[in-house]
Amino acid sequence: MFIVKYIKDVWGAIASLATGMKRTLYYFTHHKEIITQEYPDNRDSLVMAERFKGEVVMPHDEKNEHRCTGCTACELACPNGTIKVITKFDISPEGKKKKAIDKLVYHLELCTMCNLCVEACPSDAIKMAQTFEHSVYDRKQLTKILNHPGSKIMEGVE
Amino acid sequence: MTNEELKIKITELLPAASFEEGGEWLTISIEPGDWLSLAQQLRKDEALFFDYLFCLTCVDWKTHLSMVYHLSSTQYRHTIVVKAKLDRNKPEIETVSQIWRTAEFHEREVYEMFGVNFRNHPDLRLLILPDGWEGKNPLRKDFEDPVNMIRL
Amino acid sequence: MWSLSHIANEIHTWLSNTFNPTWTQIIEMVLAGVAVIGLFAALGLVLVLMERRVAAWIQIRLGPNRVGPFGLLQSMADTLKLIVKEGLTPDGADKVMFNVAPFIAMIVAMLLMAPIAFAKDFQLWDLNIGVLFVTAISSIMVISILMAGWSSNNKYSLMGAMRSGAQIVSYELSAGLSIMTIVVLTGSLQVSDIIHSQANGWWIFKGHVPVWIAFITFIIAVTAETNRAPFDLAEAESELTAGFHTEYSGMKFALFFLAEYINVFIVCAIGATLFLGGWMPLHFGSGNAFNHAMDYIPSSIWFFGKTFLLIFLIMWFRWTFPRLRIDQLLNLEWKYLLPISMVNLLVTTAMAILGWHF
Amino acid sequence: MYRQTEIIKEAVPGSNGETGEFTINVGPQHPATHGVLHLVITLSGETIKKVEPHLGYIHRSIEKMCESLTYRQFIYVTSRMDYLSSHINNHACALCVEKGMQIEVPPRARVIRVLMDELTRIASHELWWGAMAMDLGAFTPFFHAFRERESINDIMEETCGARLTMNYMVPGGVMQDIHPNFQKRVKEFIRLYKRKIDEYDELVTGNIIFQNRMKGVGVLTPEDAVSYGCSGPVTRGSGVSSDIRKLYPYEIYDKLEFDEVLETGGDSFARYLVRIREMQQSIRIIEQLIDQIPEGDFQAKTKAVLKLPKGEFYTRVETARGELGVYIVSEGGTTPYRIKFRSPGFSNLSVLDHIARGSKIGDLVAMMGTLDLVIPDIDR
Repeated sequence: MFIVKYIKDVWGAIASLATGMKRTLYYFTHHKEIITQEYPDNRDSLVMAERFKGEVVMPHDEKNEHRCTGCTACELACPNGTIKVITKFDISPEGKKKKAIDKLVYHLELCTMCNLCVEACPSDAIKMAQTFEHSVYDRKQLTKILNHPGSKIMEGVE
Repeated sequence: MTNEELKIKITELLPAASFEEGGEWLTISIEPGDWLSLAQQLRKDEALFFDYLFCLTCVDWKTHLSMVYHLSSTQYRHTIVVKAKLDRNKPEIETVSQIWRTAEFHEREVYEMFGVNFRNHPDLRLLILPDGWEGKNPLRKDFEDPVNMIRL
Repeated sequence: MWSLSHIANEIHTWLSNTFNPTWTQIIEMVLAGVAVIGLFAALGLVLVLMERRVAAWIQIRLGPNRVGPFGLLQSMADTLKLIVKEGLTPDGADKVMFNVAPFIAMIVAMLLMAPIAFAKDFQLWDLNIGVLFVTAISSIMVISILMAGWSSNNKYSLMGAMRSGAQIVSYELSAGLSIMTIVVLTGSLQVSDIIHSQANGWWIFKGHVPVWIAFITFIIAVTAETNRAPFDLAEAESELTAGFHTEYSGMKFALFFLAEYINVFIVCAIGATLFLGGWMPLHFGSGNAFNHAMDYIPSSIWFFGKTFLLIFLIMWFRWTFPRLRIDQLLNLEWKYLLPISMVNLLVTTAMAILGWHF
Repeated sequence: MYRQTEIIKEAVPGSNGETGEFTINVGPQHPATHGVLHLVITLSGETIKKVEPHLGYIHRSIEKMCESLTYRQFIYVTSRMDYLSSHINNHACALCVEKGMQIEVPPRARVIRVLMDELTRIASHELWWGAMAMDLGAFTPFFHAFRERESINDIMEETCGARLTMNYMVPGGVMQDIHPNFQKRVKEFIRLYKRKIDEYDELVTGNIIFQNRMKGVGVLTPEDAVSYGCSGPVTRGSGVSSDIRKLYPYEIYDKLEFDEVLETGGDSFARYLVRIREMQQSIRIIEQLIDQIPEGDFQAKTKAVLKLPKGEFYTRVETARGELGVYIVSEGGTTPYRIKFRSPGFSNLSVLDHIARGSKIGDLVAMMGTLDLVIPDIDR
């Protein structure tokens, strides 16, 4: 009958709306379900995943030595021209010329964190750091030189 | 149908067609003039029933352009590739947008990216490039954009 | 006692003793105006913050909590921002209409304050057609929306305004009819009479099913009339970007924004007055300890408590439901709400004549 | 000079006096387009007469870019096409290169890849669900969807090192082995998901307003769906079987038990249901695999410089939005000679004009929601 169907429609509609309202009321009253992270305040307790790809860094040991041989594998692997290896020739104590890096220029503003350079590196000289707060006021600051001033290649890395 | 059966069937439809070997699917090379009639038969023929044009593109071979159509049938699940060689200076081919509606957008894309003129296309305008685009077609091999293209 | 009516009387007595009657009248009018504007500002700030908090908790977020303690000053900061912002008038706009529209929205909202009883014997103007006054004035609201939409010279605005026009004109009917049920039961249009008729129990308890239906219809209709989700088709940001106030910015936008919240407050106040007994405390039976305990709560708290409960209900709707489509919106009114409320009014009339309520 | 100015010039006087029709620009900046899609709509009152998409606002010419990148490098660019199913895009490219090089992928890598694909699919559908509800005016589901999506992103971050554009696939396998916590975290996610899935029905699916907004809106017949080249949930909502995972199985999909979700309605509600049920099928696939990850290498031994033999290679995969085709033409060098991405969004968009005609402007939003348009995927 028309009237019965009409009333059923109205009742069904109200019931379906009430179900949704019950669910939102649940969340309104249960504040432990809140998932907001108050980001700049929780910086101290923030744990980044150890594999997080934030920027490329070159680890140096306490003697200010790195593992980079200047082979330009990372430069070739990079799809965006982010890395530029500038090499020089060191004269070793025996008088032999040896290729070494002068500067490893890294353009953070071009980097897409694809990890291909780290994969390509034969001597594990570079790795990804977990930093992510990269914003600066001047774009020039994003161009970084990865090897520290005065650093040398580690003994035994070929 | 297997590739062999398709080959026999298509040779019946279009004796001038030649076949390329080595691909995953049966690849047919045709002249641009034969395309519309072949397309209609491929779509209409009960045993072939190629109703799904899943890829339409063009390749710039520096000497010529070649249109590539990937066709499949939702009923029989067989797939073929049709290629048509176009003149690079004046590329023209008949549209298939009334047979497969998806071709309308894809042909507009090929039109602006490669400059292929689709005859009888209902709405052959620029789709992606801004209006009033003058200059070469971006996906051709001799396209140069000194401002926006970064060479590594 | 520190009730609102007591304070008002104190002020009146002091003024009467100090000035002559004409000056008393004028000063009292000015004071009332200042109080209304003050209430406006306070309500705007509170309701915006409340809306954001309700939304946040429903959406498993925290909501504003940085500006001031518990984010209480957040809406202050927003207001400051809106005041400082440049109020643009588009080039092709009808400048006079464009600039007048938000003020009309505001004036309408202010006028609606007049017959509302905020506490026991605390009312600006207890006119004998109070409820009719509210329904009549609230329909002027649509004119400001239409002016805003038309004068903006923006098609989104125009569509929003037209939608809003169709919507408000339709939903006036069922809002009016559901108000009529209470008027029929009370036998008076005066707000104070309606409240006093609920001294022995609110209409929502006394009136049985017809009043419940009228209450639901009323809530739906006023949600639509104030352009709140799920009936916010005039704004509908995913369809019309911002509807009729797309082109507004700065303080003119803020006035529209404020007017929306004030309207929500007013319709909820009307709803609380009609169905939930206004400032009447909750009473069961007569003369027992519970009723006495309830009487100790000041009447203004009762009024605002009920009003904010209804406001929460409307906010709860907004953050739960998707938006209707324009034809469904009109279908809902003309095919469901209007017939239901008409039949309901008939039933209520029969009930009132036969005295089937207590 | 540009198209846009012309439209505005023509559109300001607005209406054609005789028919009462007027044009309106939806986008390129509009809340419902979720990106820089520009639709020029011809309206008569509230009724849509014509929808004309204008594309190219974020066209980056990825196809041209890939012509100068090597076969290892070009995979990362494809994350930027359909950024919501970036894993699956990368997977398609890796598969195409492997097909050309005939690299045998170790079984462990295959399983990891499929697991990641399905997680990506769920994440993508979660975002779609929230965004679509938001288009219809319900804001709350968006945040509830993000709760589940974030836990997937956390899993991705732990194993792949990024949340959205991971670049985890390499030709021959995956870049790194899965994180030791991976299995535990995925199981936690499945538990969370199963607890919350009913809420989706309570909040959205069962809601009478939502159903009225969806049912009978944007009806697409099976014939039109195929003719317009639609794929993915759009065709499956019309009852056309089009799941590449079932029809042309790649990786290990032929050994897995899952159903191809089909609905016959063809309207927006059918497409909605397909996606909701697809999420459950993805959960089913993950449950089958999560304890069965075989031991072994995660990457096949490949040469440092990859050179595809001369020829043409085409792979089809099922992304969250439909069929993605990768067509590589190789001249035998280290870079592709020509590469074509057959993106699902481009074909799905072309059907919008067809299904939107005659419906209300509010329906257009619902249709765009259920077509699940991702603009970078359309523009490439």
